Amino acid sequence: MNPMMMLVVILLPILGGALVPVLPFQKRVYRNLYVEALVLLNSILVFALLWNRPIEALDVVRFTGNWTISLRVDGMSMVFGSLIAFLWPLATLYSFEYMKHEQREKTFFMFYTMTYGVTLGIALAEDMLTMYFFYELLTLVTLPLVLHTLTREAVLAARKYLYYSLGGAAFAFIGLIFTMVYGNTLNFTLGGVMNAAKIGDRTNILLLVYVFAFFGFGVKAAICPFNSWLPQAGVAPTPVTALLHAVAVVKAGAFSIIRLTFYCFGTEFLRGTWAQGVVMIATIFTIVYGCSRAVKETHIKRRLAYSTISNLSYILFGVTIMTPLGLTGALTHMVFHAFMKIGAFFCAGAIMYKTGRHYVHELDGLGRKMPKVFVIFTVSALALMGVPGLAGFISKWNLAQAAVESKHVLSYIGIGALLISALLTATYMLNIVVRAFFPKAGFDYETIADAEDPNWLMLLPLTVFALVIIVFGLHSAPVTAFLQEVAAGIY
Amino acid sequence: MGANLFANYGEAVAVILFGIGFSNLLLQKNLIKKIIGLNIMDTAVYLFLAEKGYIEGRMAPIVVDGIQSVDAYINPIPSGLVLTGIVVSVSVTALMLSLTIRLYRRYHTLDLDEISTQLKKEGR
Amino acid sequence: MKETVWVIVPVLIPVIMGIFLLFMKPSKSRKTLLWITAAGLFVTAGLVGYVLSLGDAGYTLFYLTDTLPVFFRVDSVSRLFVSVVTFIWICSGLYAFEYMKHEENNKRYFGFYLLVYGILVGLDFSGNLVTFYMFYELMTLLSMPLVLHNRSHEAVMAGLKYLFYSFFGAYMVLFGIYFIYHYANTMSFTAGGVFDAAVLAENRSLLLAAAFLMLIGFGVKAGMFPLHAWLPTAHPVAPAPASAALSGIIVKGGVLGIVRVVFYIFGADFLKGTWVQTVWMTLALLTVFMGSMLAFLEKGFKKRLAYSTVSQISYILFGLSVLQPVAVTGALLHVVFHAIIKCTLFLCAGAVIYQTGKTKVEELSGIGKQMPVTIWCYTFVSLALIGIPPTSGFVSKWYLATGALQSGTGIFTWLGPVVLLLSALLTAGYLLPVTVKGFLPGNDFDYVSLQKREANGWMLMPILLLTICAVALGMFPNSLAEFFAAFVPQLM
Amino acid sequence: MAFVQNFPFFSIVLSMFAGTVSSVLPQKPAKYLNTAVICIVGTMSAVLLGFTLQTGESFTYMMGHFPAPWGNEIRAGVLEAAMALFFCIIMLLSLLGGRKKLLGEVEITKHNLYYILINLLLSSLLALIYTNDLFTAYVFVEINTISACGLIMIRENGRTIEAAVRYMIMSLLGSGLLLIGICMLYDLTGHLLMSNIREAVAQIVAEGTYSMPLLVTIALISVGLAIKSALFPFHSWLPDAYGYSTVSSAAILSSLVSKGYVFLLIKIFYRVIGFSIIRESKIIDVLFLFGLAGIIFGSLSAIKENDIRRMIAFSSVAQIGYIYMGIGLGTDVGMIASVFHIIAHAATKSLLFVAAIGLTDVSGGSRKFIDLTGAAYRNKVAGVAFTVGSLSMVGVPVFAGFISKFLFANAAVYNSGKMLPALVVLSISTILNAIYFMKTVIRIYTPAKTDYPCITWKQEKLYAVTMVLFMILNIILGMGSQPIVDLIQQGLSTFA
Repeated sequence: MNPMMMLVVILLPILGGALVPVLPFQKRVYRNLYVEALVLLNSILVFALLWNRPIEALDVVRFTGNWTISLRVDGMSMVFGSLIAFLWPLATLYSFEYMKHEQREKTFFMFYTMTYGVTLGIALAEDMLTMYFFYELLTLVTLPLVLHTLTREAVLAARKYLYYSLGGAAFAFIGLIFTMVYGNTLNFTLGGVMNAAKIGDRTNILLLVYVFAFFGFGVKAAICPFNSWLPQAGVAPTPVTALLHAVAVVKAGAFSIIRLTFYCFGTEFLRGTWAQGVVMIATIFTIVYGCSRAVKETHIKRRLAYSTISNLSYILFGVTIMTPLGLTGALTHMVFHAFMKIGAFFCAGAIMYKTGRHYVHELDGLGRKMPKVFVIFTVSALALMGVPGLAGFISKWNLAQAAVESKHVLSYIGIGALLISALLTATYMLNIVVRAFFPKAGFDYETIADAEDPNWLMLLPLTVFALVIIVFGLHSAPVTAFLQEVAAGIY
Repeated sequence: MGANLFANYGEAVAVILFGIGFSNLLLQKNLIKKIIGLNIMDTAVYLFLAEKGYIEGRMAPIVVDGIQSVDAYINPIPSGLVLTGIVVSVSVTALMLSLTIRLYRRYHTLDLDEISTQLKKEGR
Repeated sequence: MKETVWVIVPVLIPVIMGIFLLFMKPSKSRKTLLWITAAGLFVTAGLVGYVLSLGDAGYTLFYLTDTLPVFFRVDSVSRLFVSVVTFIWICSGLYAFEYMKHEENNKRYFGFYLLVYGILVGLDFSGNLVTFYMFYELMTLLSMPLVLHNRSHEAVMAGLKYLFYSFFGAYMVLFGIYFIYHYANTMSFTAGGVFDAAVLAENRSLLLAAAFLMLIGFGVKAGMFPLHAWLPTAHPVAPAPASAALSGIIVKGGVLGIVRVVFYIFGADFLKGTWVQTVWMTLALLTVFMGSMLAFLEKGFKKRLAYSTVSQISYILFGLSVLQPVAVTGALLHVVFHAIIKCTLFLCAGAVIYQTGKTKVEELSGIGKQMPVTIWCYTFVSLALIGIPPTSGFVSKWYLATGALQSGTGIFTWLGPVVLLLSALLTAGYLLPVTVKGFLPGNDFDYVSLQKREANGWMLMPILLLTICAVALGMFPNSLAEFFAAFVPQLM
Repeated sequence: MAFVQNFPFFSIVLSMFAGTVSSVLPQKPAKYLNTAVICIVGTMSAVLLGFTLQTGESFTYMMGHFPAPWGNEIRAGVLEAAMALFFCIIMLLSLLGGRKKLLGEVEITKHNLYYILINLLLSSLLALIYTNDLFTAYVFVEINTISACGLIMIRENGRTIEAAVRYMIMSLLGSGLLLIGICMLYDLTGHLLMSNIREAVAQIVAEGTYSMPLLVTIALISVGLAIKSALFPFHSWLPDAYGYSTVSSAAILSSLVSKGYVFLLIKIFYRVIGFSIIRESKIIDVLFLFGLAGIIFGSLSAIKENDIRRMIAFSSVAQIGYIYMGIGLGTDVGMIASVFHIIAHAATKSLLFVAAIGLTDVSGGSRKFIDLTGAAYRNKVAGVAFTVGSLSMVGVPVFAGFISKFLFANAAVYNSGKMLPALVVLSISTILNAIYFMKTVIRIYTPAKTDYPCITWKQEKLYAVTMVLFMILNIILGMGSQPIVDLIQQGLSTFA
């Protein structure tokens, strides 16, 4: 397929999104149709692009020197790109319904659609610089979405989000510079581009820089201690929290870390160094920390946000094992967690939208009134806990296998952390489920008479996610196989 | 070292003067004193230049009775520099003084810190 | 082993029917509900019987990942457990028909009851560790609604406690599974273990740790000290038939897990004489003693029975931990007997509560006059549990004791039996008072006000049936004994 | 000798002459004259740039009839021409942007004086860029100072005068040091023409005599110029001077005047002392340290600031810090980065100042953040422009700031000793910049119920056009930086 397509799929949503406030739509419906059509078309293009992908790269802009903005499709891009392309149309569908009770829909959909393009940019970036470029852009286009409600908390959250992300990028930037200077090339190559001759005796500095860059990108992946922006960003409308702060943005962070670790510094260079120890400890700690905070949290979305924090660190943990298996595990969890968490978030959103309840202790008995939503929520909850037969089990399984196989003491501890967090996950997810389905005796359903399942716009995505979770849980072999090949660098 | 100092005492004096002037310009609160410091500083520089330019037992390169050999004259360039410098410093001093007058008219004081406190009071 | 899809049918049928019940319209009359339940129970029982008759059958359903089959296999242990399950489930199911009248939400109760039945069958038929784990988790999840059925605050709290303890255990198990998967040749249960001796020797300490974690993990379900606390909380709050099922069967899930891990994954020889075995034995004995002690001190009737479960299950665990054929036989016998006995006890307690609403032991004076049949049954099974010959409990304990004495496990050879005896005395101490008080309330008791409150047939029949089994199996244990003698030795 | 080679001299003289003329002109003609002059000078420098690029080397231009080493010389090369051109552009844009404001802030009778000062400033800047003679440099430094001071105080109020006085005092200290430095250099070498001094210095160093005096001289000169270009901690005068003078002055001062001094310093380092010798001396380490300190403290005090103009002014302190950090790295790459940052920062900072004024105007003239809430909706152009400027300052790709950040980081890596401090400070300062600039951006985009008037671009076409031009310039610098970098490289190579 023509390499230009890569540019097209990035620009189409950005420009099309920018048009949203400009175009004169008579009715809401027309605008929704336009947006949905745009997103859908783009997703189709993306899949077309990924399935028969152009081999050669595409140089878009020439910055200074030979540092260019250039795009290329490799295995990782296929994984992340297809994930995004699959989720976006569904999420958009959902947000049509949800955004009814929010103001300033036009601006929302404008940036929402633009974000699609930018995220694809990250997925398709051929080299570090390009990725960094889109990474910064991502921060900027998502800012208005966090800011959307323009309440005081929103502003504070947006500020924090901004400072954290830009600050992180600043440290990631150091990593970029070093790969530039000490690497043979800036293009991503599995196994790393570091040039031993150039490095000489500067190994330790380079490791330090790796740690800097790791945490720099880690900010977006909400690694402790840089995670506090994520729960706060929950003030954004649910589609944003669900798609961006459970999938696109945060996964972009994880994705960048994968790129950094496997495609720039290279695992041979890193494995067994103190740097690996440091980052691993950080991830393990975050896994546990996120969950325990989630248990304490009573606001549904914030609780889910904390759970996202810990789940992201599953991915990062898989990365820090720094073996192909580890990468496979990380990728599996990256994909599966996307579905589980977006499902959970959308359920939470549906609940808020329908009942206006935001706190866990307000959910008593809703299970009977909104059965579909809560069944789906239960599915994703169980999946997050890693109950066998659901997607979560598979990804955890792969991670744990990688950890066992790596024979690294820390990774054994990591397995422990995974399980502890699984237990905590059970604690904070199931207690919602139990509340909803088994309210205290003598609970009168009159108080929630108004509650009901939302309409198809919301239910369709939810159902799809639930199905995907179950299907992957029962029959994950093809996906895992593909991811293994990606991790092995076949694509 | 000491010998050197004594040998070209002129430069030594100039540098000391420069120091005095500099510290005055820097440390004095009173604007007028600052300006005086400025002038001392400049003067020190001229002294320095003059010292450089002057050579024992020669005269200014002014032709009265036919041109003599070059080594009869002193080096004229420093004197030129001094002149230029004087011009510059005069203009600068004038500017400073005018500013000072303005400030004094406004705030009836020559103390810069005092003035800034008053400005804070004005709160603009 | 022959592949046949029949293996999963008895798993699916009750699950489907259970789900059907759950989503059935509430308007449907209670009668239809009961009919469907009964149908579910008996059809499944029949299917189970058929599958057992097939002999060594197995079936691979599908693959979770390319290396993780969901695989069912019917072997001796499966046979043993599944028959116990079926028997108990039918009894307490029928009993529930009557009992559940004074509880609401029967639909949900019976729905989950059937679901759990299916899951248990699946658990017993699981052919490899992952499948087993899968059903184990499902069992926990689905049996929770039975615990918190009457949704009182304490019930819900108990349910959650049950849930989190079980998951804690489950995840310890999972930890082990991860390592096993990496080092073992296969995940499917093979008598005598699935490891190469070389691998075992190489990663000895690591695998021992894994084994230990898995023991503790399953021990949670089996109410083994130190993670037994959920059991006395969860069992009493459930409706009587549910607690009967829980105490009789669900806890055995943990036992089954331990059997599978020890004899079918690691192999007895690997654990023999290691620190793991020692710790395990100590914990078991500790639990035996502590359980009965607590039961002795407990006032609430059902809660007392729950504590007794704690101690009785640890008899079984002790028997297994000795890793000696006779003891293991004893343990497995005790699995059967304890299931029957404890089920009966709870059903009796249920009957008492149902008829008189009395839940404390000291309120029960004169109860024997009111509902003689129930209390007689109670007395008989109590004797069985204490282990008075010729009742069943005696047989199993005899095997356990002899096994322990022959095991040659240091001090445990004599310490084990001693503790067992001690706990037997305590058992007598906490079970018989009911009988004594019940029949001989003393002179100050007024016989005037008291009238017959005997439970009706639906409740009595299961109780009687179970009691008869409890006693009869004790008198004629040979058939069972032979059955065990057939396969227990190959486990070692 | 080609006719083009007269252009440097012409441009200097032309602007100076224009200054003297406009003293007798009324406001409007003065304005037009000034604009015309700037344009002409701009075009001349452009042509010159083309010429030098073509020939590829620099040339010296003898003033009067005395050849070196007596006469006075002008020297023009690629870099000089480029700088001149760029300075003209910035100056023009800043003036256009601030024109409306000027009417409000300076009474009409004084406008021609304002333009006198501008013209003088321009000429002095050009002289600083072109001159090949140290003493001439000194003289024009003073002229520069005086006219800058005039630009500050032309807006009549206490603040500005006080600021002007502080500014004068500081820069007089600076120029005093510079002067004595120059004199000592003359004493050491006996020359005033840069090229000749360079030979002499090389000789001295070769003989190894007078190493101490040479060091002192270098120190004096660099410190003098550092003070004049407001390197931390000599920046006390800066916030008031930039914060309260009329906007064009602020823009010009922050983006051109201080940069002129820095450029002179770079020139002295390369063409007078010789960069190799500088590298040996400990001076640049000191500059490096002060640069770092400046970056951090400048940003910190900017964060504390609650007045948008002063905030921008403080950020200038940080940016100057960047430039000195680049110089302090003591590598050619570092120097290239610094020169590029001179350009990038000049473009961005003037943009910010002018945009800020647009925002404050629609907020009742108040510069407090609280009043600025939602200003970006009231004046869209200014809002967008300010956002662009901020992003560039934070160093987001596609904007000028990113490239200079990029070049700095790149340069830092090549100096293993100073690598880590430089990089870490770079990152930290990015965060700090993000904090105070993005805070402002979010603030101005937060809608608020106010009765302030809205301004569409139609009402202020000139302003809008200027803003757009500024943004375009910024993005050009961000995207097509390669030619500029090459050009700087070439220029520096001809310096040495």
